[in-house]
Amino acid sequence: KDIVIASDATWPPMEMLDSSKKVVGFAPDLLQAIGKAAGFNPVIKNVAWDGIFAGLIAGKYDMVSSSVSITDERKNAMLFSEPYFEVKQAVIVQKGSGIKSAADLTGKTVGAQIGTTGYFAAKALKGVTAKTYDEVGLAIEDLYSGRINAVSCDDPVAANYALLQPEYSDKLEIAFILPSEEKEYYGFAFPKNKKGEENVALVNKGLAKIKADGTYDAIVKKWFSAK
Amino acid sequence: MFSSTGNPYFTAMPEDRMQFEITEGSAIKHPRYSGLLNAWTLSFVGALVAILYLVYSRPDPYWRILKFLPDGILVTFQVTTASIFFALLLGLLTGLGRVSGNRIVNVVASTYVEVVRGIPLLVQLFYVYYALGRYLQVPDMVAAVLAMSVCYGAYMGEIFRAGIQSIDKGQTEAARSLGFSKRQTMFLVILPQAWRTILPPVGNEFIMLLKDTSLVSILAVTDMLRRGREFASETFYYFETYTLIALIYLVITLLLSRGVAHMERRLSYD
Amino acid sequence: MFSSTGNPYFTAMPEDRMQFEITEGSAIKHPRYSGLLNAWTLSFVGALVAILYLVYSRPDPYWRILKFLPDGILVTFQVTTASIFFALLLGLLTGLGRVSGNRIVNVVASTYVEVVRGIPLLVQLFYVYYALGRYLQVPDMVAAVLAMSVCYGAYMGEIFRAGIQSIDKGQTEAARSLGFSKRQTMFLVILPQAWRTILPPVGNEFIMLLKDTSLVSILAVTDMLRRGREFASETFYYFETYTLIALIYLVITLLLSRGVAHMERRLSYD
Amino acid sequence: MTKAEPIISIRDVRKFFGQLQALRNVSLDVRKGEKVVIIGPSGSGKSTLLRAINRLEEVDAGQIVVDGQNICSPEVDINLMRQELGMVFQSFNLFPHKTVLENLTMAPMKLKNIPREQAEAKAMELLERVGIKEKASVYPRKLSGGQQQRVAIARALAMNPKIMLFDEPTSALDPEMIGEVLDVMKVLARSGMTMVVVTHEMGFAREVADRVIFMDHGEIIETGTPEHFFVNPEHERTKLFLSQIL
Amino acid sequence: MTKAEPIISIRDVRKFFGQLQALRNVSLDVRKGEKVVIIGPSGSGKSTLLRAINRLEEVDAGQIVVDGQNICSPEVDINLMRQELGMVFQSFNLFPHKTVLENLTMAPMKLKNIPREQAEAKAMELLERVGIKEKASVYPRKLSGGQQQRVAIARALAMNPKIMLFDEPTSALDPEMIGEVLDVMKVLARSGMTMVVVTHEMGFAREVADRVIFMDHGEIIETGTPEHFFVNPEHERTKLFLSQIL
Ligand SMILES: Nc1ncnc2c1ncn2[C@@H]1O[C@H](COP(=O)(O)OP(=O)(O)OP(=O)(O)O)[C@@H](O)[C@H]1O
Ligand SMILES: Nc1ncnc2c1ncn2[C@@H]1O[C@H](COP(=O)(O)OP(=O)(O)OP(=O)(O)O)[C@@H](O)[C@H]1O
Ligand SMILES: [Mg+2]
Ligand SMILES: [Mg+2]
Repeated sequence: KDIVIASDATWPPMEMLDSSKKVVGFAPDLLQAIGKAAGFNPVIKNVAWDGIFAGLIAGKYDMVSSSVSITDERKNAMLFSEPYFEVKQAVIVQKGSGIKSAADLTGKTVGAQIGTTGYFAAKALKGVTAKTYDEVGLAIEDLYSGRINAVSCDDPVAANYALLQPEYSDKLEIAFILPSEEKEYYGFAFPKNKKGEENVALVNKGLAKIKADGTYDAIVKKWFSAK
Repeated sequence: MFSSTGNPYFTAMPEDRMQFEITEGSAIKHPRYSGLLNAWTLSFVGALVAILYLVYSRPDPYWRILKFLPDGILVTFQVTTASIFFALLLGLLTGLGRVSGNRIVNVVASTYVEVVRGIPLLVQLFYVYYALGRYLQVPDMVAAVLAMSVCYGAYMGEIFRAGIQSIDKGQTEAARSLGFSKRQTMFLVILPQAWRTILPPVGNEFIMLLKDTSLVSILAVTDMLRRGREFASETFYYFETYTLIALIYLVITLLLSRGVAHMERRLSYD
Repeated sequence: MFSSTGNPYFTAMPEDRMQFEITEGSAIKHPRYSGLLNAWTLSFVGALVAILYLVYSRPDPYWRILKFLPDGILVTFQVTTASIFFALLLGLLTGLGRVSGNRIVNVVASTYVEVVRGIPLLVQLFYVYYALGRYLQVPDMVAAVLAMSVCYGAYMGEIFRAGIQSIDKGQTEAARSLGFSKRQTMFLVILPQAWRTILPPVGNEFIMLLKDTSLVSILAVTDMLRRGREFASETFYYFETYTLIALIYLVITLLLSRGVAHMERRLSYD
Repeated sequence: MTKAEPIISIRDVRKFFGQLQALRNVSLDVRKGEKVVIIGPSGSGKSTLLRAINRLEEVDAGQIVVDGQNICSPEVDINLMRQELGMVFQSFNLFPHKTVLENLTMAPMKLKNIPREQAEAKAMELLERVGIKEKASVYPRKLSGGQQQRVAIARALAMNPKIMLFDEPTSALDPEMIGEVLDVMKVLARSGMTMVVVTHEMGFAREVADRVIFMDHGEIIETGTPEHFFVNPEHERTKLFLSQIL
Repeated sequence: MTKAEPIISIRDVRKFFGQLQALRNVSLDVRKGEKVVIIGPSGSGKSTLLRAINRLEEVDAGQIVVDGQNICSPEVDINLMRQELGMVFQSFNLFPHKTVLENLTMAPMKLKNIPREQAEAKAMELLERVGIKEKASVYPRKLSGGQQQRVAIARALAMNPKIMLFDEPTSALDPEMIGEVLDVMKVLARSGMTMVVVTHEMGFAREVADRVIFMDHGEIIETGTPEHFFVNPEHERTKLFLSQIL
C-alpha cells in the first residue's frame, strides 16, 4: 500500500533534498522504518511549506511529514499521529550581537518560516517584529546578510544551520532556547476523514514498533550524533 | 462623382442564434469600449458587493482577514509608488539612451532593455534580494523597490523611446536651427510634447506594477499578499483569504484602469 | 510643382559631446532595430559565454547547479507549452465573445477579461492552487497550467479580438452575401486572414508566459526556478544559483524573441 | 408600372439610422429579367435600398419579397435566400487568402456541396466569361482593380443567383478600367439576368437599363425609361442632379 | 559675381548621401543684404545646400564661412552660429505645446537670457509686423497654414538673425494663403535682410531677388538676375525647367 507523504524538503536535517533530488533526512528514514514495520510504502513528495496544509486538506496527498509541531490550532484542522520528536524553539543570532535572552530581542526583527511554530513563538514575544519567509533558509540568509537580528526555528534545524554549515557557523550562533510552558513535539499530520483516521492508526502502530525495537534510536543517532 | 468610399457602417443581423458571432452591430458606436465599460461596471460593482457581503454575512473569517491586511495594502502601495518613480527615472534615461546617436550609450541602453526583459521578474527579485543581498546590504523594502524599478525601467524605457520618436523630426530641426543645443531641444521641445504619448502606457505599467508587487511577498516583504498568506497559514482559511485578496486587488486595479482610460480620453481630445 | 513633402531624412550632427542625444543619425537605416539587434547579439553571446565560463572555471557550484536543473527546465517548457495551448483556445473563444453581437456573450467575455487582468497572476495561482484546491481535486501541474491558461486566455482574447477587428468589414459582407452563415464567415473568411495579425503578439505572449511560469515554483511545481531554490536552500549557493538561472532564462527568451522577430518580419513581407 | 410576376417586390420600406431616416416609404417592383438602374446624390439611400434586398440592412417597416419569400421574416433562412442574390460591391471584397479560383469555388463547394472538379470547371467557365481565365491561380492582390471586380462578379455568378445586385461597381476603379467591368455587366444583362445596379455611369444606364430610378433623401422621386430621364425629366431635383452629373 | 564682403561664402562644397552625391562642388557667395533665390527641379540639392549653411547637413568636403566663421570647423559653437541664421521650413514646425507668443519668446529668453517683458515686447512687435498680433495667446494648431508660416518667420526673426534662410516656405500652403506669406517676405526683403530663398514662386523671385540660382543634379548650372533668367536663360536645362514651371 502506498501512502503519499508531503514534505517540505528545506528543513535540514529533518528533511531535505540530496544531490539526486531525493528527499532525505531524519523523517524520511523514520518513515521508511515505520512503513516497513506497519506494512505500507511511503511515497515522499517535495512540497512548498506555505500551503502544505491546504494541500493536505484538499486531498493532494495522504499525510504531511514536515517537522510539523503539534499545536491546538492545527489539531482543530487535522489529525496527528503520536509525537515522534521533541523540539524546542531556538534563536539564532549573529555572533557578537549581544543577544542572550528573549528580553534582548525587544525592538528587534526576528525572522521565521511562515506558518511555523518558530514564527508563532516570535510573534508572541513582546516588542518583537516577526517577519515571515517561505523557507527557513531564506530567513537564515537574511540574518547572515544582516537584514534581520535573529531567526527562530526548531532546534535541530537551528543546530544544523548554525553549527554544521561552515559558512554560517563562522558568523552565526544559537543564542538561547525560547522558554515555553508546554513541551513541543513533531507529529505526522493527516486529514480529518476516514482515510486519515485509518492512516493515523497505521502510522502509530509502526511508530510504536520501531520505538520498541530500537530502530528509532538508531535513526536518531544517525542524524543527531553531532549534538 | 458621388460616393467614392465604401460604406463605413454595418448593421446588426440578429437572425442567427449561434453562440459566437461576428459583430456587425451599429447601435453601439464603440462596441469595444462600451462592452468593456459594462464589463468594468459589472466587475467593479460585483467585486465591491462581494467584499461587503462576505464581510457582513461571515465576519468570522472575512472581517478578521480584512483587519489583518491594511498595513500590507499600505506596503503594496508604497512599493508600487516608489518603484514607479524610480522606474520612470530609469525609463527616461533608458529612452534617451535608446534614441541616442552615441553608439555606446545606445548599445548599453538597448542591452539593458534586452537583458532585463529576458529574465523573469521573480528571478530578478530573488537575484537582487538574496543573491546580491550578500554584497549589497540594503533593507528588504529597498531591495524590492530596486528590483522592481530595474525591471520596469526597461519597459518604461521603451515607452519613452516610442514617445520621443513619435515627435516629428521637424520639431528637432526647428529647435536646433534656432540655436538650441541637443539637450535643450530634448528637454524644452521634444519631451514636453512626448508626454501625451507616454502617459497612457505609463498608466498601464503602473497597474501592471501594482499587480507585480505581489511578487515581493515572496521576499518576505509584508505586502498585502504576504499578510494574507500569514493569516491563512495560521488559520487555514486559505480559500477565504485568497478570495478576499483577489477581490481587493480587483477593486484597486479596476479603479486605476478607469483612471487611465479617463486620462487617455482626455489626452486624445484637446 | 516640384517638391511637395518635407525632407524625410535627417543628418547626424556629431559636434556635441553630451551624454544623451536626440538621434538624427541616418547612417543606420533602422536605428531602433539594429540597435536592439546589436544589443541582442551582445546579450545572447554574453549570456552564453558567461554560462560556459562559469561552468568551466568553477565547476564546483556551477556544474553541480547545471546538473540539478534539467528536469526543472523540462517542467518549465511543459507548463509553458501546455498553458499556451489552452490559453490560445480560451483566447479564441474570448475573442469571439468580445466581438459577438450577442450582448450576454459579449459581457461575459468582457468581464472575464476585466477580472482576470485585474488580479495579479500570483494571486490567481494561489487561488486556483490552494483556495479552489478544496473543491477541485487536480494534480499540481494541472492546477498550474489551469491558472496560467485562465490568466493568459484573457490577454490572448484581446489579441484575437484585435486580430478579428483588423479585418475589413467588407470581407464579412461579401461572405454573408454569398450565403455563408456567421459561423462560416468567421472560420472560413475572417480567422484565416486574422492569424497574420494575431501571430506576432501571440509569440510575445509565449515569451512572457515562459517567464511567468517561474511563478509556479511557488506552488511546489518543480520548474527550473524551484529546482534552483532547492539547490540553493541546501547548499547556500544563492548567488551562484540565481546567477545561472537568470542566464539560462535569458538565453531561452532571447532565442525565442529572435524567433518572434523573424516571424514578424516574414509575415509583414508577403 | 407593376406588371405580372415581380421577382423583387418592395413595399413601403422605411429604414432609420438613429435619427436619420435613410429610406422613406420606398416601394419598388422588379420583374424577372428586368434591369433597374438606381441613381441619386450621395446619401440618398441607394446603397441602403440595395442592401435591404438581401438583408445586409434590416428595414424598420414595410416588407421585401424576393422570389416569393418575405426576406424580412425571421422564419426565412436568410443564408439560403442570399444564394439567390449575387452582390457586387464597390470595393470588390475578394478573399485575399484565397486564389482567384478558390474565391469562385469556395461558396459552391461549402454551401451547395458541389464536388471540387465540378465547381472548378464552372469557375473556369465563368473566369473565361469575364476574360481572366489565365489568372485563376493568382492571389487577388496581384490583380488590377478592374480584374478584381470582374472576379467579384464571377464569384457572385458562381452561386447561380437569380438576381444580381451591383453597388457602384466601377466607382473605385481608375478610368481606364471602368470599361472592362461595364462590358462584363452588359454581356450579363444581355444574357437575361435580373439586375439592380446603383451607378453613376449614365452611358451604361442608357444602354442597358429597362428602367431608371432617381432617389433623393431616402425617397424614390422619379421613375422612367432612360430616354425619359435624359431627354425630359419631370422633377426639378432630377434635373438639377442630371445637370451636375452629365 | 563675388563682390566685397560676402556674409556667406560657400567653397567647393560636396555632400554625399551614401552613393548619391547631393552637392557637387558648389560655390556661392552671398553679400550682406543680398536676396538670393534658388530654383531647380526636385532632388537637385536646393534644400541640402540651404541646410548646409546652418549645418543641419554636414558637408563632406569644401568649406562654408558665415559671417567670418567657418561653420564646418568643430571648434565653432554651432548653437551660437545658428542664432545668426534664421530658418523657415516648408512645414512651419511651430512648437505645438507653446502659444504663439511663447514660440517667439522661448529662444530669446533661454538662449540670450533676455528678460520676459523685453522678449514679449519684441515678440508682439514682430507679430504685428507679420500681421497676427491678435493671435499671440493662441496655440499654433488653431491657426491656418499661412498664419502658422508667418509666426514661424516671426519666430526666426525674434533671434535677430543676420541672415534668413527659407526652404520652400509656401509650398505646403493652400493657394489663397501663399500671398500673405510672400507679402511678409517682401517686407522683410525691403528692410535690408540678407535672404536665401528656395522657392518656386517665380513672381516673388522676379520682384525680390537680386540674383537667381538654378541648380540641377547637385550643381549650380546658371546664375543671374531675374531678368536674365526669365528673358534669356543660357542653358538648355534651365530653359526646359522654366518652360515647365512658368
Ligand atoms: N450603418 C449606418 N449607420 C448610420 N447611418 C448610415 C448607415 N448606413 C448609411 N447611413 C446613412 O444613411 C444615409 C443613406 O446612406 P446610403 O449609403 O444608402 O446612401 P447612398 O445613396 O448609397 O450614398 P452614396 O452615393 O454616397 O453611396 C446616409 O445619410 C448615410 O450616412
Ligand atoms: N538625409 C538624406 N539621406 C539620403 N538622401 C538624401 C537625404 N537628404 C536628401 N537626400 C537626397 O539628396 C538629393 C537632394 O535632396 P534635396 O532635398 O536637397 O533636393 P531638393 O532640391 O530640395 O528637392 P525638393 O524640391 O524635392 O525639396 C535627393 O536625391 C534626395 O533624395
Ligand atoms: Mg452607396
Ligand atoms: Mg527641398
